[in-house]
Amino acid sequence: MQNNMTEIAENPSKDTYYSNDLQKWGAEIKNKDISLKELVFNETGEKVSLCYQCGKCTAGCPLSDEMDIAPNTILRLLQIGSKEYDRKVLSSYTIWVCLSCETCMARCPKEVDLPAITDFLRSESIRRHLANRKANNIINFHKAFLHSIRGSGRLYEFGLVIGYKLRAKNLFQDVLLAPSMITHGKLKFIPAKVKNSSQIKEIFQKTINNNRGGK
Amino acid sequence: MKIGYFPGCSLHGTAPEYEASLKLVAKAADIELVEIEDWNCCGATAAHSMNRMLSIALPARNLAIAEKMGLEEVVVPCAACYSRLLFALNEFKLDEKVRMNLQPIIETEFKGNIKILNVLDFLEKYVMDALKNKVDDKFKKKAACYYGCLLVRPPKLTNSERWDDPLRMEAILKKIGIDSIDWSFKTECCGAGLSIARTDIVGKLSGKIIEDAKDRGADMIVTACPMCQSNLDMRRGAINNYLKKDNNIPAIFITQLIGLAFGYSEKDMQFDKLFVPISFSNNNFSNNNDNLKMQKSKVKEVKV
Amino acid sequence: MTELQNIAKKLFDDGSINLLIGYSNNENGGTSAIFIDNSADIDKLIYNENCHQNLMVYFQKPEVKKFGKLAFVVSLPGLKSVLEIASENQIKDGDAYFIAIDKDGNPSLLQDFHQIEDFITNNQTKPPMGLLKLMEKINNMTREERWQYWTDEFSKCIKCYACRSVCPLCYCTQCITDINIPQWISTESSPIGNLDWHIARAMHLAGRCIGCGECMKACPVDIPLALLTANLNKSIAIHFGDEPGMKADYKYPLSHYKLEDKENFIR
Amino acid sequence: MARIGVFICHCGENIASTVDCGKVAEISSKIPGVVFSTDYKYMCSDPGQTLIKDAIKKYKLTGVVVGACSPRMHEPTFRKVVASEGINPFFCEMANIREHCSWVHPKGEETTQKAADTIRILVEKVRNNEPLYPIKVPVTKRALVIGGGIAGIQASLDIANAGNEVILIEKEPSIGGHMAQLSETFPTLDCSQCILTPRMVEVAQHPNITLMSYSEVESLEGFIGNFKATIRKKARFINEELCNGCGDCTLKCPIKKIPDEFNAEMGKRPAIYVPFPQAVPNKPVIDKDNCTHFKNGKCQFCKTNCSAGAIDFDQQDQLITVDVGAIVVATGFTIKGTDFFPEYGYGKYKDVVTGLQFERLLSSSGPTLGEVRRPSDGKVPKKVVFIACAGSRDPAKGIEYCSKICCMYTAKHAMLYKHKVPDGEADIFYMDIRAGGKNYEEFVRRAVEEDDVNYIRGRVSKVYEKNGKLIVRGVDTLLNSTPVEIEADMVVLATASVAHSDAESLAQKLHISYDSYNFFSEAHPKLRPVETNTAGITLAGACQAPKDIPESVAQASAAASKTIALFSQDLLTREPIIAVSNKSTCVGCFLCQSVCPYLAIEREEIKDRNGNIIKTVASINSGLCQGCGTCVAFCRSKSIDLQGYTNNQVFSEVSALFERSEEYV
Repeated sequence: MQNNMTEIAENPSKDTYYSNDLQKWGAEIKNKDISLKELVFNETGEKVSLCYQCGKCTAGCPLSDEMDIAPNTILRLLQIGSKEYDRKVLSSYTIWVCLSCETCMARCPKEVDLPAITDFLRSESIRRHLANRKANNIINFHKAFLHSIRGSGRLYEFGLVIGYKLRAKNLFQDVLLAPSMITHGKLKFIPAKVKNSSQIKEIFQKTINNNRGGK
Repeated sequence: MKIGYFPGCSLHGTAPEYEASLKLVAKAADIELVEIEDWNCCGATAAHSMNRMLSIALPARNLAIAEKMGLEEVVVPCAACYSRLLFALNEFKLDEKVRMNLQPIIETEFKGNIKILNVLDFLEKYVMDALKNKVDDKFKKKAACYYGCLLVRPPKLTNSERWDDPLRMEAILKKIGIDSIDWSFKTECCGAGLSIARTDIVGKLSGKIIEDAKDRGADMIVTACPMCQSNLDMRRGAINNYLKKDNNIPAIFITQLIGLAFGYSEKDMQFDKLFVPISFSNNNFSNNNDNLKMQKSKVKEVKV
Repeated sequence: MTELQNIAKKLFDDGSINLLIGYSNNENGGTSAIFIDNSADIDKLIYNENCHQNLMVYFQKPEVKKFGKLAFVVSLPGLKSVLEIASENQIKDGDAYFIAIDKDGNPSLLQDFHQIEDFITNNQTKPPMGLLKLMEKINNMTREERWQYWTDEFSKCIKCYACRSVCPLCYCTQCITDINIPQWISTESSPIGNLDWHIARAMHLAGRCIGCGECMKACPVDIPLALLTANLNKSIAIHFGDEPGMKADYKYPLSHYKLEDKENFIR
Repeated sequence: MARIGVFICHCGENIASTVDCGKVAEISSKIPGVVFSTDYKYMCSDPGQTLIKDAIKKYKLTGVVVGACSPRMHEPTFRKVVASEGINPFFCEMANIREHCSWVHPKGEETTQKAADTIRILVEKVRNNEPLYPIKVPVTKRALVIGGGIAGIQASLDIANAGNEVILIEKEPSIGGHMAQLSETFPTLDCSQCILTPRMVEVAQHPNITLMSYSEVESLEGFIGNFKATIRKKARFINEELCNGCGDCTLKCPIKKIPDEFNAEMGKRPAIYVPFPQAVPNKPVIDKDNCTHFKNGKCQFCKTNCSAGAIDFDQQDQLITVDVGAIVVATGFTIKGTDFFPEYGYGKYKDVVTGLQFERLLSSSGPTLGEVRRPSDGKVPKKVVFIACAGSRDPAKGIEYCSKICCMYTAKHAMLYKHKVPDGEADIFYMDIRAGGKNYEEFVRRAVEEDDVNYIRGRVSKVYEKNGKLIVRGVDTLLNSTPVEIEADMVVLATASVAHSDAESLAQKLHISYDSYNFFSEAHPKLRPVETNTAGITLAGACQAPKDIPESVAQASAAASKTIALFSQDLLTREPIIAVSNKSTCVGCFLCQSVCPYLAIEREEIKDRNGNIIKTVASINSGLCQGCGTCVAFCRSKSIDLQGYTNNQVFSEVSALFERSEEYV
């Protein structure tokens, strides 16, 4: 278990749990003629051609200076639709550091739903084993989070933090916050559980394994 | 009057004061909050980052249970949960594929008739009227109303009219005699989604928010989301680290203030749960030295 | 003397009217219209639940008009048709007296359109349940089933034009079906000719029909004709929110544009 | 018995490459009544026309069907041909086998068959045609120009200088429009008022022009050459004949703090005011809503101080009806507010202004007498950020189209600012620069190269205040999409140009069409760009779409020339395609009257020999009727017929469609 965890921590794309539908979609992915923008359209209904590159998304993005590719450039790369650029998009750090704060979408004069596109790009990035290594922490956190609710149906913060630390191999971050959280009654050691936990597991089973991630 | 209630993990975890204050406020307004039976986590950012259908199915199970319980409305105090539940409901209504596939996944019948209220909707609809004549001099403090992202965005989903400069919280606070400042960071992101994985980002984003509120003379930041509140309240280490100075401006839940207006004590409202202390019992903030010291020492330690 | 006869007598006595159209018993044990031109015949005047014919149909007949001062015994549908033809410039305030019968069978004398409007507002009745049920049944049919239903119904039509004759709103001196250059509607009772006629009739009454149901009662082969116009009225009310026969200055929704009219219903 | 000739045109290859014209002629020859049928390469050419004339003579034709292009194109040509042979021109019909067949269908048997069907239909129509004679109507040689901006002024002067009367109405107290508000104009930087005011004075003094300021169109009836317009002359509470324009009243008014419309609400004005010093007419107006006298009757300062005794508090709106022959609509545009852009802080921060407000700050007649000073504290801004497309090209929150003038005026603003504040900095956020006009591109380059204006390609996401500065958060998409934060002293929004809020109701009053943005529609985007679909009404300036000054002036002159051409005739010839009512079968329900868009249906009382009214029937005014046929469709008793398209003709056309028999094909 620990070994597996470590290996995945180093390269989350190798995590078969979130990409075991690869076989199912393998045929389609092999079909190199479908460009990422067409996939984006099929899966999210969003047309990247609507974007006229005004840059308002990037201008409003609270994290644009953390990103390796600016949000409007992501759309531009998708618009061009070459294999090289598609790969560049999927292996960008941008799609992972995005906070889903929806500012880009709310400000966009053409109402391009960039957050929805980003959500899809994330799952596609994992599916194609292209996720940016710099994003390992973020991906590990998401996985730890889902792992936590897959198990108990609800978020168990303490467990989440421990699980994440194991994945991220960064045991000491936040440890300083924990004692004061405990004294303020904000961290519990015993997980709250959903009674019908098998149903939650079913939901995970049926969605993660049967769905591409988009629409 | 009975209304459904979806606490979400935060209110049972990091934000017990939010739950306690909301429940007492509801009680004061003669509303019974009925917790959705056996509810599960909404999936949060993690679910929609990884799998869309999962991000719909998890909230939909809760909504389906609420419907089954005969509830017509459900209050979702956590803005993040609110957004996810609303998203799931909306996708269910608009996307035929979702409608067809959802039932077998959640194994519960779901019609999509339920109404979802965020905490501001709830306060406006059921509490505002009961707040008449609750103006109190002790509230002579300036509030910076902080909405964050998901109460207002995406505007099409939340139906918010003034999503870039909302005034709803201000209007509610006005009812209990609290004046609010006009500021620029009402709906900026606090960075909650990366709270654990990129604490430095949280420090920066939340730092800017706290700085502006402070600069414009706010005495406190009022929130309506446990994620926002916990970032602004608990992440002072990272925030002060970014701002390169200490800040003691508290971040409090709107329900805690309204609870006080209804006559509950600060203990009832669990003011002790706040990392950065605040008190309305005298005219000054109780600048608890111990607490400040703790904040400072933490800053140092994190720097190492 | 009944109250009704009293009112009629007074009208004759003070010279207000020359002709009164009302109901009397006929030889077959039923009721039919009676044309009274002097007070001597007033004792034949009756009113009971069998008196359903909409007597306003006689208003535009030249033989009636030549009498000049008129009075009509009318119940709710009759009064609605008065307002409807008023909105179509066929009757002016003061052209006739109306002895209105309320839902309890009590008569009262109405002289102007305002009184009629008030009477109608105060005496609203619901359409018969049977009719509504049938309408709902037909509306729930698929388009094909509906087509079949009406094709079957219309196949019974013998083109007697009784529906036209009893309708107070069919007052054209030249009916579309009487025109032969060009021959819009074929005169024989063929399937296509029948369909032509009933569609033309329904469309001409859309948004105007006041729902007296006389067409249906007069039909010798029992085609539920009133359903067509009732349903068209319903559509018009949904889109434009207006109902015929309620106001004398009714603006026919299909010919009057209002700024708030929906324009997106045509798809 | 009809003797009909059928002439099928190849239109070069246009028809012949898709339709077998010879076969169509052959099929047509078999239609009963057709005595001659042929095809020819160019029927509209001289030899083609001769061919028709010869056939009419030789075969004694009584009617002609030409299968060719759209009747819009050549119906007059062929009707003239037929008329020259002594046949009533309305016995000539055109079957459009080009637009309706060859251009829209592939080559093939079915297309040929459709062409043949089209011919057969028209043959049936001609068989039922009746002779019609053109209608002559007189022309009132007086024009109504609506709107006294630069377009309306230009059109009025042009029409008046040609010797015609003009009534110019303007809804504001003075003519001049937006141009009077501008500081200097691109690309020459000459002073807007200096070039405009002489024209305004010329209007006021022109013997042929009647100027009605503070007036609006109430309603319009009639048709080309014969309009009847009702104008509401709003009460200005000043006796204009007595007023000598001394301006004492405006100085004495105790109310002084009303936002000044002329200065785009940057300055203040009294309740009795002249909009600007060069106003024409130079007569004040009382703003009733803000006047103390009208509020509580307690003040009459203006009246007591008026030496001319011109103040008249009892003045009422007047309705004036005028007969005019043509109308030029030049109502201009307005600026879309920026309330829908809360992220730019307009209304919240005083130093975020619109382009028009900045224009007033630059203008020597403006509230700062031409010095650029920020509204909040009167300081000279050292850094100004201009945001282009603040509303335009933004389907989500603003408007979809490009407002066209903003690129140029923003360049001008930045340039003028730099001239006035040489040590200041000007940044312009833009998406594209649209400078397609004479010397426009050069002008923009001048701003960049000579005046050091900094263009940043990218959109601004948010403007907020911090420490007394406006922080403009944008992006530079030419620098790898780097976020940019500029600390500005002032922000100028190039807001969108939109139609007036009352444009839709004016269009409905005038019976002209308008587009989804409420701009008035031209009759044809290429070939009839100044005419509306309603004959006799033309458009000038930005009421049609955003336009700059040269374009507005050019269009105004074009509209004027259309009007002058109309006025050069004494009588107008109209096609007799009008509705007629059958008074014997009409029952007088007047449904037709309520649907007639031209108000052409009147009530006529039919009387017996003794003068008693038997009935009231519909009667159609042949001058007003435009032959649209709406009344025909509405008449239940079929008592109205449209000449040239009678029920019988249309019925026989439709019937002919069902009569395609094997032997023809």
